[in-house]
Amino acid sequence: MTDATPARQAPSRGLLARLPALPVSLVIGVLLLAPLAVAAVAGSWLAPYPYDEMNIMSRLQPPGADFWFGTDEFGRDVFSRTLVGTGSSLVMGVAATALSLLAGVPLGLVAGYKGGRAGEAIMRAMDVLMSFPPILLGILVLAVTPPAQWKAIVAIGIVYVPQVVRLTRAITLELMQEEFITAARLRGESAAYILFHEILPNIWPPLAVEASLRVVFAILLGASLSFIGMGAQPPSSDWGLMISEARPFVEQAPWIALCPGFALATAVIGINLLGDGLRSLLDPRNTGAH
Amino acid sequence: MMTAPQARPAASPAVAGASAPEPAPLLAPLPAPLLDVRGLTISYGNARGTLRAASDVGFAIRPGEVMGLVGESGSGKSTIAMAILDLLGGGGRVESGEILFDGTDLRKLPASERRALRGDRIAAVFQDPFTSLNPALTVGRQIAEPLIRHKGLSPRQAAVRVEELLAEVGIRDPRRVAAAYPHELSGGMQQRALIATALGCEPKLLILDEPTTALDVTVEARIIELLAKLCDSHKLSALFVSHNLGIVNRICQTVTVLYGGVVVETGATGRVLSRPAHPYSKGLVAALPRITADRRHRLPSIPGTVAKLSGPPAACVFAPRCPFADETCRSRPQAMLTDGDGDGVRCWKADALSGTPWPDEAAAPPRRPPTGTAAETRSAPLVEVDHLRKIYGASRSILPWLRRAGTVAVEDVSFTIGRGEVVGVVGESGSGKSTIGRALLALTEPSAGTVLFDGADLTQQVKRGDQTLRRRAQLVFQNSAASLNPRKTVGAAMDRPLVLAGREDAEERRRTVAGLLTRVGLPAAYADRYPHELSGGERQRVNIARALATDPDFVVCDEAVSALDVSVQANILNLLAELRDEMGLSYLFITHDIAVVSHIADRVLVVYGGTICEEGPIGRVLRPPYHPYTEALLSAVPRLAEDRKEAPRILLEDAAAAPGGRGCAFAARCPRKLGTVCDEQAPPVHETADGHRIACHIPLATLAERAAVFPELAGDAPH
Amino acid sequence: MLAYTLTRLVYLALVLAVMSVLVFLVTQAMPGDVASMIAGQFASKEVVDAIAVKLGLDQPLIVQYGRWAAGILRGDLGRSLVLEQPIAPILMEALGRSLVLAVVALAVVAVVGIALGVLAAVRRGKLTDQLVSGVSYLGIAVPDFFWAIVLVLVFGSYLKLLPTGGYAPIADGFLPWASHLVLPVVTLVLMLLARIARLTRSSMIDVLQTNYVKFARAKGMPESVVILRHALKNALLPTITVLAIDFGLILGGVVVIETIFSYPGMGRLLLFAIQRHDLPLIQATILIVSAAYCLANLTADLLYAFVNPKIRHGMRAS
Amino acid sequence: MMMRRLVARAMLSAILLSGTALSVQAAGTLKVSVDSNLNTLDPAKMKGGQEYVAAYLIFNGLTVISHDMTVKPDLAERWERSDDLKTWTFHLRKGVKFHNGRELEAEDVVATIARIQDKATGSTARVNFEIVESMKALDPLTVQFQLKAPYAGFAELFGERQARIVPRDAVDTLASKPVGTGPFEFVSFAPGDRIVLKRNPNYFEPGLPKLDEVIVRILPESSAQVAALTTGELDLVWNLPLEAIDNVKADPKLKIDSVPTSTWDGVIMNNTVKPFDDPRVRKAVAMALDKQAITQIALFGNGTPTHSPIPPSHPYYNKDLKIAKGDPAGAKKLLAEAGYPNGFEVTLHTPAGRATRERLGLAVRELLKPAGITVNVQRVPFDVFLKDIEGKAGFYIDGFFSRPTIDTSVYPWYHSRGSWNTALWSYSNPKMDTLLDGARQAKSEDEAKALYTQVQALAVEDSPGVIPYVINHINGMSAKVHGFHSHPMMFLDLRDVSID
Repeated sequence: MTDATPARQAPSRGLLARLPALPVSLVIGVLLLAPLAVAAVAGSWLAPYPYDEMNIMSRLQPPGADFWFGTDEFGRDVFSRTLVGTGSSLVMGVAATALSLLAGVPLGLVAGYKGGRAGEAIMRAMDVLMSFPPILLGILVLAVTPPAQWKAIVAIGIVYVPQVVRLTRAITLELMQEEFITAARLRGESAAYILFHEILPNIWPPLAVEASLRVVFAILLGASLSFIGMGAQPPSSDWGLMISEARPFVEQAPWIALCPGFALATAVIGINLLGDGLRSLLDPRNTGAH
Repeated sequence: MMTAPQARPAASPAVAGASAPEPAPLLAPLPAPLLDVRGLTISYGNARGTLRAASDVGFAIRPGEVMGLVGESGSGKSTIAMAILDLLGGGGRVESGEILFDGTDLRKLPASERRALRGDRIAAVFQDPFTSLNPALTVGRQIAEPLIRHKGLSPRQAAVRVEELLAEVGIRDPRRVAAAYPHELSGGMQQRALIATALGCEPKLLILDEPTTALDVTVEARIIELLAKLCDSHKLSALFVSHNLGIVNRICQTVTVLYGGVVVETGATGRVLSRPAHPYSKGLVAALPRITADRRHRLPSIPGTVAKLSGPPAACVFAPRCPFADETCRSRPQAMLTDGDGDGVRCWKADALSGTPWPDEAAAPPRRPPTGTAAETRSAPLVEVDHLRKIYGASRSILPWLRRAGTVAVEDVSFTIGRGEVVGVVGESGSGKSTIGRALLALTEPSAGTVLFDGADLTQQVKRGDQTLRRRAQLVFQNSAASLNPRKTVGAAMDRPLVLAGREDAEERRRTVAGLLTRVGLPAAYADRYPHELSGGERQRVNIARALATDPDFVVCDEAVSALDVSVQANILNLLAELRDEMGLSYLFITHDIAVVSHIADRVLVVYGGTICEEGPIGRVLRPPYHPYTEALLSAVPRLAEDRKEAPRILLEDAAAAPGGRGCAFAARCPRKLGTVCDEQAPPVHETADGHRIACHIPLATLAERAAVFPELAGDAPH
Repeated sequence: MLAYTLTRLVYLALVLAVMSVLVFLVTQAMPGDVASMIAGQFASKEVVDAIAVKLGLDQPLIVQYGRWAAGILRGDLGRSLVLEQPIAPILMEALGRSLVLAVVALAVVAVVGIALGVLAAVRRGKLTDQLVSGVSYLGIAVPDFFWAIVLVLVFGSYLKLLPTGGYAPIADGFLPWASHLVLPVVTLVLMLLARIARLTRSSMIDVLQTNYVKFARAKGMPESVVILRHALKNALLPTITVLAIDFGLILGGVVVIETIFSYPGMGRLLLFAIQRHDLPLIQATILIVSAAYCLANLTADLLYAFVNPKIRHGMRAS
Repeated sequence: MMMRRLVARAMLSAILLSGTALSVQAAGTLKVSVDSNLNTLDPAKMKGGQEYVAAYLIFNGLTVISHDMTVKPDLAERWERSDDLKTWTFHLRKGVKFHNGRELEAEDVVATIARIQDKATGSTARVNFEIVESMKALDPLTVQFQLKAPYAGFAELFGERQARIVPRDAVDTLASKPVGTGPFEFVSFAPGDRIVLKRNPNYFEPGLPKLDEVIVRILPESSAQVAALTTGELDLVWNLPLEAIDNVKADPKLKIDSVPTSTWDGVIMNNTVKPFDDPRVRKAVAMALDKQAITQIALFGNGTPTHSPIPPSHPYYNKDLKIAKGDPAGAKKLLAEAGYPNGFEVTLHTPAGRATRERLGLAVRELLKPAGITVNVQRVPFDVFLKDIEGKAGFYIDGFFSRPTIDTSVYPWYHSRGSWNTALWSYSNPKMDTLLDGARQAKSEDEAKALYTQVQALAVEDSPGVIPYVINHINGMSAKVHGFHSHPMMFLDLRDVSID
């Protein structure tokens, strides 16, 4: 054998050995997200104060030794609130994305694989959904019932279903042209096998990248919905809600808005980098960012 | 201006001693080379290491000379062309060497001056006309650009010149074409437009990088003819990069053979192709399937895969695959041995091997007598295709402007395939040959007509969910990479058909997979590998092994060897022939390459515009009487034999086929068209006793009067 | 091109028809009702019922929908129950103001975003590229409302340079009009710029690797011609699409930004309608917003087709 | 006579202004902001404070509640009441013209009130005029009302916000093109953006208004309001957001003006819904709430703790009652008595977008925690709040504007047949009914004061809900604005205002 065939990567070689080859953006992304993940899980234990404890004597305190990031108009510790709010804000994005994937991937697979009337019907339904601007669709869904965070999650999930369906369908259609799918049909595989064993494993890498970016949009949309009062409800310390509530005090006490704002930006940058890293990890041929 | 070199410059000082010490006395002073490349070394670097695309490459092109630069994929031939143009991309870098153009080293010029030369003194035509023209600009504007830029023409003057140029490259309606966008033109027209662009500023040197590879054979023939004419009339020098020895033979005076980024042989085209000196050249020429060769013979092939270097060669680059190699070859790099005629070979054994042909592999087992005799085929056909018709894209929308009749891909095709018979389907792109293959496998539902497999309607069975019959008909694809799921190991891919066949014992299945791999000539350990870890030829073997796993009777090979290099292609063809003989398989062998089909097929269908225009045993089809299309097709095939160079060729118009009309599909391009009868009436089928059928309005007797395209085959069919 | 346009228009009409039913049903499903909203806190049941009868809210849904849809087909968007005015002029005014915002913001985004994207693609991997990428990240990462607040803080509260809310009609003079637009526009630009720059960059990189760009270089064209004439025209196709969609988005109201800057555009009109439970206004607003969004999408596709000769000629709907 | 004087004045002003027309025009424009969009400009249908701002600029009532909370003549220059307090006769001012040029007539008054009485109009003032048995125009300038029952405060009812007198021939277009008799004429309304008004040259109070033009801008964001005020883009911020007061105070170019009101927010407990049907539970909640702290949290101190809608600034205020200081221990004990030794969990609804009430809700949540009551705060859009929460839910935050009289401030909420009682907390105590009915017919201030003192004590004892404070009405303005006084009813009175 000459060296024409690429060196084999033994499956036994662990992730650790490949670490130096990990994309920089992935590493930075993970580094940014790790503390947030910790905060999301253990925020209420780590927080120096309960997130909802009011203290009238120390309201609107600037950042200092007692309150690292100051206090809000109720004298609640902004740092503790931001910390505890991590869960709410991240869950919003992750859960909504998971929801949109859960609904969108099967629909996209069916639309791409079956085509015909069913596929057409699915795509036309998605067209209608996509004819609403995303936040409007969110508002519309939420306007039907009193706001609650889980409803915001459902709403955001619904908002992003069409995109997931479209992407899944597009990849499926592309894969359907691939000859290994033809080969599977030729040896008499069932539709289910082809969908789940031949197509799905090839869909998930682009879907994973897409999902990581979706999470970003979902977090931001969630924050936006909380911001206009249709997402998380007080006294929750969801970041979007915190920023919204901080608006009237932005001049006297900018820290109330800035702290969750920075946290949000960190999360979004982290996930973005993670997504970019994931992309280059999963597709070594990739060159330009999209 | 430098003076004419006395000899091919020594490739490197260390090797100088090995070359001929004194050049042969010159009878007439050779003109100074227009392009003189010396010691060119190019490498590509990325995070995973460096790859040497060219090592110490040297050659020269004299004024008015067309030099062929040949080699298989990965040999570095295109890289060298790009380096001359200073258009290396993707991390490519010229490490060392000189590129002397008209005596000036281009590498020493500032970028702006090199740019000024490009398109003016040195022009280029690239491989893929479909992507080389900017889709957003009119063709005329793109041709005019260099005229305005380099010659200072006004846009109005340029427009006039553009029409002249288009006319010169054989475009009949220059004004319309100049105003058109690229997608409105056929591939041949696009390539002509690119050639017109290249000619615009009257360059001295043309760089032609596989200029016809993406085109159909008949179109290719016309473009080559045009290029040859232009080089002659404009006294152009050209560097002609190609993998196709036949074309090189037709257009080039000299040829340089590359292997692994190293020049292994150079010399006059006729000499190199008829009497190759380097073992690699010998192998390359030997492995080419020939229309006129004895079909029972195994094709000689070159074992192994193409070398890729990461540094200066430490031994003969070809040694690992060379049947003549010994310890010396493997221990030191080879020097270029040159003689005064400009011939050179990089093999110290060249003289000793002179006259020694590329070795045949172990004497091929005598081929089982073909079962495809007419009588036998009709008695028990495996596949019966009856009035098959397929229309794509028909639409019955409620919106009147969306209703479409659709495009006819296959129009009323009937034929049979006998058991153990190999039927070739030859046609150009868009002829419907792949659709026929897919319909046979029930991968696409016929719009009309039936396909019977072993007497049963396969399409209906599959529709009912019965897959048993289908497993007996398999497919080997063109794109060996796309036909394997990248996320499954070879073993897993081959295991599935066995599972589906109800074989429950995993260990037994594993043994079967190992057996199949061995059968196609791969180590059983390959079962654990992923497709991207294999080379193209290996992947194609896996594809074949997988197709065999269902224990089929019938395999459709859809351009199964087209994407492979010549040396690998021979391997696969041999394998397919062996399997047919051992397992009694029937093949439908779909290809655009007549040489390949003539090598393997018993019977051939020549398709054009979705219809069969000629059908018969291969020996019959290759001899007159010909269908006019077959005749043109055969005459267009580029071949090695030198005596064919001046033979009359039948050149077809570029016009795209318009199938689906009432008359003969070929009427629009037919050089022997009788008149409106061809346009308006379906041609009658002339049939002879041995199963040779021709669909043409021209009487059989008249057709039979034509001279044979391959006189060496003259006489009656051997079987 | 004509057939394609016609087909798309038919689709658009269908989508809007389906959407109108959907919007109507969803608004009906909303809690709270107009009659009690109008009757207010003192109202007894009879009062609420009386108002409901007066407004025709007691009729079967299908009748209400039919009346509403017929009105829209006649170009009558109905009357706002709360504002007691015909909806059309109110909506058109808000749409006009959203249009101003969309045009100005997108003009800036298009010019700056494309320039940055091209620059980054041409200088790929160099400092400029990394700088543009970094700035892009900031734009994407920080939510629009956060930018808005920071801008209010800096330019309104501290520097006191610019008005932080409201809208001044152009009749008040150019300067007041323009100054009121600055902050919302800057926020929108920050929000959209990154995406446009990144998109342009990546499609530019793709195009720069095509054969026709290589061929243009082989013709000896200088880099400026290669980039501006050969590459940019093709690289802009996806960017144009996204710009048109963004246009539709802004036209449809950027609720959050309009809220923060008290900008009386479509977004706030919709929020107002939802909060006041003004069903006809909600329905009309959503319908118009969605129609605008769909039209922008359609325009994007048509524009794409128009710029791309391959589709312009012999186009078919797909 | 009148006509000639007006013409003369108009000519005079024209001459005076001609030289400096431009600068005067500019100086005479007051830009004022309100914090929320206006739904309607039809006074009968108005419900929000920002709408009342427009009502008082464009319209007049028969009477007006003056800055000292007493009733004064407005369109009616005088009125008489019969001794049984059931027949009321109002005499209209002569020569008052609507903005459309038509003169005000008694029939307009009749039409206005009839319209408010019509259920289909949906006016919140309808209940006020249920007491009217009949009415008629005796002559073009005299209108007489016959009441079903004696009612001493009838004249004050015409100072109520919705009871603006409108021209009977222009009622259909009031919502978008209001025509009134007020100091300013309507020019244009861009929903969500602004209302433009111009000086009414025929206004009946001589020399008023002083301003030429008023632009009411709708700016919901408090930071935008304050920023606009600082940059001079606004001259006056009506109902200045509480959190912005310090900023305005700190700016030498700005000033604030504040007045105590009887506008209140309340923690409403539905007396028919468990567990609040038990007075001990309600009492426990009241005990646990520290009203001083709540005033700090919700109002940043810009209000006064109170017992009932009667504000501490009012002479009838019961000074003997103590303001609750917050006694979670006592509350716990009471809860245990009521059968909740471990407290309970309850959802507290707050209307979304009312910052003060949202803060009140969160304060209640915190203050009830030590008493063992777990409160989940749920924000509800205002329309849902009106339909599904108010009067139906068990526990929520609500709030009400100042009413023109003590009777209208208290009776509807505390009388068992009071219009608000059933729609709020369904409180019923015969003793309270007797006290309130008595106060309505009180012949003297002292008698009334005595009765209302008892009413307050009973309200605290029964605690149908907790009224923690009355709010100060605060306006922020540029130092260039002169002659502005905040009105305890939160009206925007711009008649005397001028600007440099």
